Amino acid sequence: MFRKLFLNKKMILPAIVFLVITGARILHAQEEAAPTIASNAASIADTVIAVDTVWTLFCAFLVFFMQAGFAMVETGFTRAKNAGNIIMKNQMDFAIGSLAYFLLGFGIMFGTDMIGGFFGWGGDPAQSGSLRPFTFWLFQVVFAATAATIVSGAMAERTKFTSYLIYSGIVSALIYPVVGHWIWGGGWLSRVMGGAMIDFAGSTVVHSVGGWCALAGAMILGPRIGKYGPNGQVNAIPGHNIPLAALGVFILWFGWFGFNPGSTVSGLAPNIAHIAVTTNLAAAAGACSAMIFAWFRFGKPDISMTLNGALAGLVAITAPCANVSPQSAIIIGLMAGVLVVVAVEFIDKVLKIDDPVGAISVHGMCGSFGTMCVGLFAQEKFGGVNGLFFGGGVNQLLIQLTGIASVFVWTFSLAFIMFKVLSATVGLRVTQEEELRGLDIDEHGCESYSGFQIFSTQ
Amino acid sequence: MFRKLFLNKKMILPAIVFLVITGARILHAQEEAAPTIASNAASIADTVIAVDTVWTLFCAFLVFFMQAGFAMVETGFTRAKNAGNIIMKNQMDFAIGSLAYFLLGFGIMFGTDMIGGFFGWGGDPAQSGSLRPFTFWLFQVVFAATAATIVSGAMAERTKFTSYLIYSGIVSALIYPVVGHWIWGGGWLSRVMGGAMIDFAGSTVVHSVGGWCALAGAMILGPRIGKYGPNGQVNAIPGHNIPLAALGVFILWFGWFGFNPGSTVSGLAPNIAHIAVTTNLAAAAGACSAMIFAWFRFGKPDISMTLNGALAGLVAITAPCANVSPQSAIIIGLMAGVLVVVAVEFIDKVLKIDDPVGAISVHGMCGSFGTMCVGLFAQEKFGGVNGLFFGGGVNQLLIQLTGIASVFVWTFSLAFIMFKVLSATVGLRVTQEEELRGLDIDEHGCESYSGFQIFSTQ
Amino acid sequence: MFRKLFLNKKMILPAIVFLVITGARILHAQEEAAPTIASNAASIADTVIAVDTVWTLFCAFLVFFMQAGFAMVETGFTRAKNAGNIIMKNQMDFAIGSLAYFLLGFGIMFGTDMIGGFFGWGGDPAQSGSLRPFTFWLFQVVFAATAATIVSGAMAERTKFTSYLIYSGIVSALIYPVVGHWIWGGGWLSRVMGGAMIDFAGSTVVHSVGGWCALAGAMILGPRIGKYGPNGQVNAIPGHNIPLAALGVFILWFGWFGFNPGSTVSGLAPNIAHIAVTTNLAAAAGACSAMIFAWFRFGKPDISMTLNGALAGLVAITAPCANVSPQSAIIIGLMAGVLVVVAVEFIDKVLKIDDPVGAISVHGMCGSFGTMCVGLFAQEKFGGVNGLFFGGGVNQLLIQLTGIASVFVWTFSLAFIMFKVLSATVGLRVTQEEELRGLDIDEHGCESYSGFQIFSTQ
Amino acid sequence: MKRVVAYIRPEKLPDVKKALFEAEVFKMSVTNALGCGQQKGYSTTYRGVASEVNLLKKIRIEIAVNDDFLDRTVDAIVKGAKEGRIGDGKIFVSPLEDVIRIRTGERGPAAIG
Amino acid sequence: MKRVVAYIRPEKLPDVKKALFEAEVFKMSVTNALGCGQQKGYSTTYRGVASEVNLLKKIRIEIAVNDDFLDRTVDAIVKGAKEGRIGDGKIFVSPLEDVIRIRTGERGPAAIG
Amino acid sequence: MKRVVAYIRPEKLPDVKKALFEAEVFKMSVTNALGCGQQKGYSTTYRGVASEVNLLKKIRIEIAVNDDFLDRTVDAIVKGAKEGRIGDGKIFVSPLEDVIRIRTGERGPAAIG
Ligand SMILES: Nc1ncnc2c1ncn2[C@@H]1O[C@H](COP(=O)(O)OP(=O)(O)O)[C@@H](O)[C@H]1O
Ligand SMILES: Nc1ncnc2c1ncn2[C@@H]1O[C@H](COP(=O)(O)OP(=O)(O)O)[C@@H](O)[C@H]1O
Ligand SMILES: Nc1ncnc2c1ncn2[C@@H]1O[C@H](COP(=O)(O)OP(=O)(O)O)[C@@H](O)[C@H]1O
Repeated sequence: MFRKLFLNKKMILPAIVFLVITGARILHAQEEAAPTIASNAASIADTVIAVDTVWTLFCAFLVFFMQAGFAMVETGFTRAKNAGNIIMKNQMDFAIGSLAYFLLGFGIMFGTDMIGGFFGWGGDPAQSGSLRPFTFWLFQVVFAATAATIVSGAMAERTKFTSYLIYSGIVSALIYPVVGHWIWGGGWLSRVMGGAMIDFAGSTVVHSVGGWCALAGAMILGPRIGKYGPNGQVNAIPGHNIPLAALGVFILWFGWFGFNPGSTVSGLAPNIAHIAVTTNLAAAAGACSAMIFAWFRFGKPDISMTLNGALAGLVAITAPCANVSPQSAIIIGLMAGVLVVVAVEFIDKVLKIDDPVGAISVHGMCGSFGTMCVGLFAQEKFGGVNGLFFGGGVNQLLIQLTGIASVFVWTFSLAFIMFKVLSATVGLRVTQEEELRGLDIDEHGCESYSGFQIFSTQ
Repeated sequence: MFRKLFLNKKMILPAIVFLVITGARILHAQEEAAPTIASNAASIADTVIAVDTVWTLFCAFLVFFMQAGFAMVETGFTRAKNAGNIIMKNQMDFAIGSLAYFLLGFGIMFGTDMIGGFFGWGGDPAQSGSLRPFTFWLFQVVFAATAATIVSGAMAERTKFTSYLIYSGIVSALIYPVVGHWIWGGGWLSRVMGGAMIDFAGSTVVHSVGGWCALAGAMILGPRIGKYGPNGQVNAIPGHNIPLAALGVFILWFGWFGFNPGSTVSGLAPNIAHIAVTTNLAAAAGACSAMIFAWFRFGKPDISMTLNGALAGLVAITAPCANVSPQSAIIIGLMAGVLVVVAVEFIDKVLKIDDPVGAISVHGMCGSFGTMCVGLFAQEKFGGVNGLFFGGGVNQLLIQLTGIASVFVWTFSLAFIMFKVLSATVGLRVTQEEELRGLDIDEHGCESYSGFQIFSTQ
Repeated sequence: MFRKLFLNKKMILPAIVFLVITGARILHAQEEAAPTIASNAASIADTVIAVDTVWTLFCAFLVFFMQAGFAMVETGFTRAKNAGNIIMKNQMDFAIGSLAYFLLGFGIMFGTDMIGGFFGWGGDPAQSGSLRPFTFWLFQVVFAATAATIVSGAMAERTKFTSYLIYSGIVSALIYPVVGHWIWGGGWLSRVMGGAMIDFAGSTVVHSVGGWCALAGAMILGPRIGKYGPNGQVNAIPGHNIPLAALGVFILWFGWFGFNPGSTVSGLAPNIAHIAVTTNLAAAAGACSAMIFAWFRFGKPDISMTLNGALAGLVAITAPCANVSPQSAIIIGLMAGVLVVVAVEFIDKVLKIDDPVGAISVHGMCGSFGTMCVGLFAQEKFGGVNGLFFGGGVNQLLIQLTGIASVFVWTFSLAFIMFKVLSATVGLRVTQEEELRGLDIDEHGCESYSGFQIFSTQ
Repeated sequence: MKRVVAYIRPEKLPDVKKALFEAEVFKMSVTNALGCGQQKGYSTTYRGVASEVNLLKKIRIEIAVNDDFLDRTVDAIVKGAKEGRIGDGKIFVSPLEDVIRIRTGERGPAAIG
Repeated sequence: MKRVVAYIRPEKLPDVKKALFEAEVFKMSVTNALGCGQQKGYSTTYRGVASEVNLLKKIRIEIAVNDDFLDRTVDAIVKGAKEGRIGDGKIFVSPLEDVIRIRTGERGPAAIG
Repeated sequence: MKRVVAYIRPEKLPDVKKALFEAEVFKMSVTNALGCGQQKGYSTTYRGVASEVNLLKKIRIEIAVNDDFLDRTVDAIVKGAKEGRIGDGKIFVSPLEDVIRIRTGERGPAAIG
């Protein structure tokens, strides 16, 4: 449309209408003989909004692309016979989540505050602060979808497709938006104990919400057939496509450059590069420490643990990314990398909860850990408060812990009830026969790798 | 080059020459003591151009990346023995298309109007309106390549490689640019029946051109061996890598955020986020409705149909994305999702045209459908006219239908003649032996999955 | 954080602190009654910095994503039994490289010049010229990581994991930064023979450094078992996943749009689109000429050579991208495409150096070739000097050749010593048994394609 | 009882199955195999290096039959698999001493079907 | 000596291996196969086209045993593989004339284990 | 006629093929298999959980030969496959009653080559 503008001056294009209404000031400044101080100021303001909008949109696009990353990680870490099913779940939770968040979720998250900060009501998706209409919604919907999609990995290879679809709608329309309202939408956690919980880009809001839903789901579902032996021994069920999983991790890392720096919702924010750097260093550190720690624990540098380590660093830095120094980011990443290995083993071997991709450890545990780190490593000079290690005392830490705990209670309880109800009604788990044969055949009537010889002894 | 600028002040860099010539106003504003209103206005104008250029380039990069999406979708939906061949076709149509569109296509599309709007001549690729030189060409070439690459999917698994290369050049140098001229380059469809055809980002210009070429090609080629039984029964030839196909769809969806919002060719356009949101909602709705409709029709939620559904939503919203409300986008997406399932069945079972990836249905049918929707759902308040459903009468609808029909006639006829000529000269189809053994071995002397055991019973 | 700003005006957010300190001018301009010429100029300057920062960051993200491209290309072109290992190497060289370049490398590359331009010392990663703090570091680290990751492909399928980790640290902390200092950090090659070496985006700095390290490594390692027969015959060891390799090439091509145009480090640079276009055309031309030349040489259009051809074009245009015309870019690409095929054959069949992915040819040879092309094809009107073909005489060509040669000597020598030392201490190569069984099992205790039937006769 | 093993062209599997079903042989086991015989292979070039591939994809069918079914089984395979060109394949017949149906424990000729 | 070939359900392989180990049969070779028998397959729809899949994934186990090991081998396989449902599989026993251990050149019954 | 089945190390396939060609045995069928024998497997850890893999990749070669070719076939396989280490594999020889060339319908010893 616009592209023709300069090629065919005679044409009166609908696009021009827009320009006349809102974009005109700039053109005027260019075309007319006498710009004034005021017209310049107006043009500048308009340009600033454009830069903020362009930045926010691009970051939103990158965050959208994380859906592909999750899909690849989850597919790669599970078995070939369920590959199509997990792909479908990843695509559909975004599709359903988009619609649910448009129709309901956004309103709850950013609407007028109700019942003392508990939830919002009536937010309009077009409402975008000083950004262009709908910019903010797009940025938010990709976050909501991230929270939703985390769960599919933990519940992979045994969950009924229909139940998963229902779950997707509920989490995007209700569970996530309420937490979002508490912390980002002006709810009670944004004004608590004389301060505000700091969760810059969503270690808690997004990741731990996903992680705790995953925990509830995986607990209620029970382990995959063959995961735990009759005498309690733990069996490995290796993923079928490590290169695909690694591609997924690279895509996620790439997308995280939208996730964290984009959470400024402003290209003029002076700290966007700072955030990108803390994000990158934490991921790098997480990969290193997870690799080394796994090497030490299991004798070999485990690939899937190292990949998880990078994600652990990313999840952990998500809350503190704007408030800590790059050096602190490295430390946070290093700790997250170790934590994720410990957490995976603990959940798998002690709790005996079967989480095929480590979603609970990566997103739930490391998300909470990262949120806590704000209370430890934050430095006032980056624009917030000082954390415990920088002389700020324990107040912020307590706020953070309050936030972590409340989000856990809300999310886990609701998710638990939801999955129990689904289990009792639609049914949450496929039959044993279907699980053995693979969900691709029974749920979707197809094979994901038609023609390939695949050993399916598990 | 530039990066050294601030590190080594003494160096005289070639880059500086640029700055002096065109970028200087800004630096002046900063360095000199006395900015004036005029210098400020000039700096603002320069910044605005930069923002528009940055936006357009990034969107162009995303659209480029769609090539990877198409390659993955088409590879995933066909058989392993032809995977390398389809990859090659996807890479080479972009490579050849880039050169052909540089040397010829752009000139035809955006050059001076000839014979009353039928084609253009002499457009210079550097010419970029108010954008920086070459910006516009880059944005256009990735669109041209999209149109070209659509065809490879429909003609997959049996087309001679040489013929495909020739086809690529012709479509990028001639068939596509002419249509582009009609609608975007100031040709006759941009001033017809007292109005202008509205095809904001190319449901018709790009997608249906690709779709109708695909239709002509698939018709002339005939079905793959084994696709239709001797008594007319229809056989399924499943794709070999659903996760790869799904990755492709995610990449395409991601790239579409460049395709549609980028078509403003301006980061200051106030509706870029609006467009991103209509795009996203239509895709989500298309996936949902295709899944539900396929579930209902075939008893199971078919994965490949659902993936096609998302693409159908994206293709359909491409024309109306800037002129309709998000709510209308959802409706358009829902309808496109159903349409694509019906169309795939119709083309496969009734017309008995073998289109392995559904390109004709997704791009041809849904592209035309989406273009028509402008005439139904457009709303004046978004900057264009009112469509039929919003009180605007049938005029715009008739313009749209005229456009759809003329593009069909032009594209299908030319493509038909081209493929017939290719068929009679170079030969369009590989031998039966080659087709059975796979095009990878016979056309390229290689195997795509060396070492993997692959059953090749089809 | 910022996102709440406009939703809950009462909240005092940490973010505001930032705004007050640095971003305030803009807001003031909007909110206050009387903007002045000076306040407008300040706002413009701030916006310009923001645009440059946003541009540079996005390009950096794209370059980061090239890591995924390298990982996929290298995985696809090697055997299934080593897929996890190569993935690990690609991930870990980025992780370790990030930390090493943060702690040491950046300081050497961009610090105060020492010993007459040989290396730098003490550069601070936050230092970013006129960009926001840390922007420049992020852009640089992804370049450093590109150089590092090139090597893994050439040394694939037989290198000990531990040694590779050590190598990664050394190249990112020392070998690369020194070269970077010479050419980009104000070192001796930036003021030599009355001019400066021109390597706009790093054909030499990045690619040939990677290529020459790869050469040293592959020479010392020796060929894979079975690559050369007892009587010197050359055997093919086909890659296991061509679609993945092709995806990698598409990702690299996509990332290159950040690599080259982003090297302006400025969104206001008037030539960003020009650079994107030369980049694209050279890649397209490289793919075409490599395909045609391989067709002619080997009788069939070899897929992996064509993919290499596109990369060859990209590598070759990286140095001259800003200084040559699009037409010259096509010629450079065409030559690079032929060169890469010749080089691959030469290295493989004459030198008998086993480079599974062609890294030495693509990055070392074509990188040097492209750097030389600046001396031939540069045109003053694009902001630099005139090359030989445009009447500028041989001076620039000689400077370029001096640069190419010095970088070769430095890089190859250091890498040679380093790999020799590693070989004598930690050991550079896995045992024959491990190599036969695959590095995935022996180095990482896992299989990359669990369940798939894979023939491992090599 | 006999064990019949046939190596056929992959793309002939549907036809062979159909021919077997028509001959009322409903049970079989199929594996994929690489075969080397009179049929010339093909040559590939990977990155400029040529290599001869003379192991071609084949399908291996294994069928246990009672003696009275032997001929029609062999005939059915021939009917389904024959193209008259080199590479059509071979059928091997060898003695089978016992068959056990795992589900029921049945043994001998009764268990075969 | 006998050659025992069994087709079993893939997911039963671990159980069968365990049962064989308990019966002191430590050697075997395993291939995957597609089987067609009494067990009904399943139907898939791909892009709206239905197709019947009646070749189901099976595991083929091949074990060479000395005559005195035959019964316990067969029993162990049955024990490990039996679910009592259609599709459990079959065991085929045929004569084996000679065995050669490649490493040592040993022949006959001594080479089998 | 005899049916010779050999299980060998995958990486020995080219050598075995060469040895067979030298012994003028040009026909064979190859499958991949997993073997379990004296050769110890390896252990993997996936996400912290160790597991023993004792099914190792092997190549299965099946050759039908006339009686007078038996010895040189066996010798050629041994020659090509022997490394002298555990895991070298086994050769099994069993009777073959009939061979049919699908292309021509030829039967018996004449059809084998
Ligand atoms: N003596 C044999 N032993 C084992 N397999 C054989 C033998 N002869 C043929 N085959 C198998 O049969 C396939 C077809 O054999 P070939 O000689 O090419 O065909 P034809 O018998 O039609 O001339 C071979 O690829 C191989 O798998
Ligand atoms: N006569 C036979 N020849 C070859 N394979 C057979 C034969 N009968 C059964 N099989 C194999 O055994 C598998 C199980 O057979 P099926 O008849 O389904 O089970 P059951 O014997 O328990 O009824 C089949 O899928 C096939 O692989
Ligand atoms: N009795 C047997 N039955 C079936 N396959 C066997 C038997 N013995 C050995 N094999 C096959 O031969 C391979 C090598 O056997 P192994 O005992 O490890 O070697 P070696 O004979 O050199 O000691 C095994 O992996 C298995 O595939």
